[in-house]
Amino acid sequence: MNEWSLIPLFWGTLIFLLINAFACLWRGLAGPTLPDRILAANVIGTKTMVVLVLLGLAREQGIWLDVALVYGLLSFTVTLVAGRLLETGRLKGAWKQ
Amino acid sequence: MNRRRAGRILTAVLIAALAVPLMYGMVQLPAPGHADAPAHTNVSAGYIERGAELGGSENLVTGVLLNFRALDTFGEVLVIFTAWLAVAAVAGTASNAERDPVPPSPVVDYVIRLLGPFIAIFALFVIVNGHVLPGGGFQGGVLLGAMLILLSLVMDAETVARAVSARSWIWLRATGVLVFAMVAVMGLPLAGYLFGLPDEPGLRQVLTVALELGIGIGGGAVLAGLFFAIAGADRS
Amino acid sequence: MIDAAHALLVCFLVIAGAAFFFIGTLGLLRFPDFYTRIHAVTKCDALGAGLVLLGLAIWRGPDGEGVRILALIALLLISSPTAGHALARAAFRTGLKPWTRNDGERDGEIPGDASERD
Amino acid sequence: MTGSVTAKYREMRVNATDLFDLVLLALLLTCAIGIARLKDLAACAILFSAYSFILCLVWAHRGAPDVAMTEAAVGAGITTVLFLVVISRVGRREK
Repeated sequence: MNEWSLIPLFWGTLIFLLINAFACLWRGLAGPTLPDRILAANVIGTKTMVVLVLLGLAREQGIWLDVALVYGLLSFTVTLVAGRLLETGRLKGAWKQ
Repeated sequence: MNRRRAGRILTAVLIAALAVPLMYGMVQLPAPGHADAPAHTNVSAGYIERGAELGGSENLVTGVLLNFRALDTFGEVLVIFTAWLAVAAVAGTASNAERDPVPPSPVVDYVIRLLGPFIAIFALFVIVNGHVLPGGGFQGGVLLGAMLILLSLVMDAETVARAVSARSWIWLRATGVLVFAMVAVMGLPLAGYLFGLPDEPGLRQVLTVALELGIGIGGGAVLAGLFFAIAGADRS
Repeated sequence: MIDAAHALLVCFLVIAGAAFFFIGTLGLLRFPDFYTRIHAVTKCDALGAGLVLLGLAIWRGPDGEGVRILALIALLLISSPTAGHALARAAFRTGLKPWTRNDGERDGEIPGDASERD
Repeated sequence: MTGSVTAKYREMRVNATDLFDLVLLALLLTCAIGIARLKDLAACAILFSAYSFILCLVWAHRGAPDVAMTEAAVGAGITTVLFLVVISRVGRREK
């Protein structure tokens, strides 16, 4: 009974989070510098990961949690590699925006 | 200028003309997941009914990948190995030849060294449970590769070279192809045809897990090798 | 009665997490330069995702899925600040200038725009 | 009479699943068109990883967790890393 009554809340939250991710995508597309875009992609990754967990629980597919773990690990990897390439000066390029 | 504009208009008209029949076809498709859709009434019903038994794994996707379409999967394993061979031939195999001028952040260093073993354990979990849960050789292999790439961000080349020699790297990268070829040939005496898995459930399970492990380790080493080869290439 | 309290707690945690996500998004969109944005975003994201996932873990109770959600929280609480730190450090080392109050007075110019080193 | 009106209202009300699909598709389209219009290759690679994360949600929602995991691992993770390291070698600007 209790479990049943919380499912609409999960659906509402995940749609709200997706709309938030939409707003973050604007920063990713418009963001003036490359670090801004990496940050936006990282945020979108976190939000979609939470959405995936909520979706899996709302539809009673607990095995999607493994997919969410893979998500978390790989978005971490991408951010660290991009940061390292920026830091060592390899990704600079004579290019603004 | 005028020709360019005409070309744009022509492109738009062509795309619209293509879109109309496609949309018309889309509307007539059955709803996704509908029970009466042709995809669900013909061949896949048979796969769903008998696939777990014939394929030898609870997860039907893994059964199809490793048993019904084993030749296709073998081709995929060969493709990524060949990709590494090509990149290594063009870019060389030296990993991180020049020392990076900027030392890595101590925080990142600590966290990667802390997380590394856990990533490896999770990758092995994904690989070995591929026949029950979503996941399998490729996905776990990508996780292993991601772990190697992360470690290469904070470790210097000498440490890596001391742990795994260049010759062992090549053998590791060939693991997927070798294990798959071995299992494929073993199908001849055990099942009577190439790429066949034996009927006995225990042996079949062992072979499936061996295949997954081979694909995982080989795939991870190949992906990390691609990264090392490109990142460490001479900039000339 | 305990069930109602349980549901209320989960409700509160999930909604609080969503609110933190929203604040982080606002910060990402409205703040003037990269450093202020990353300041807003990393904190709000770690807290928001942590609260939502904590609510879900409490909702599931201590079964296999609850433990997996706890592992996810642990991963998130380690990886999110590290990623933010690495990114901010990379940006600072490549010479991205932080925004100062004077920059805001030149109208119509985004501060981060001019400062990316070639 | 009122019963039929409420039934009709229930039919018309947008289902949560449909709304989810709509938002996902809008996100995917915006992301794809935005990537196509960008000129900075590194930014394209980064946003392509965000695109893959969204696409992974679509696969999971369609009931294919295997494909979702592959998309998250290969599409969002390794491909982006390889793109970035290649771009760091060949230059960031689109010719």
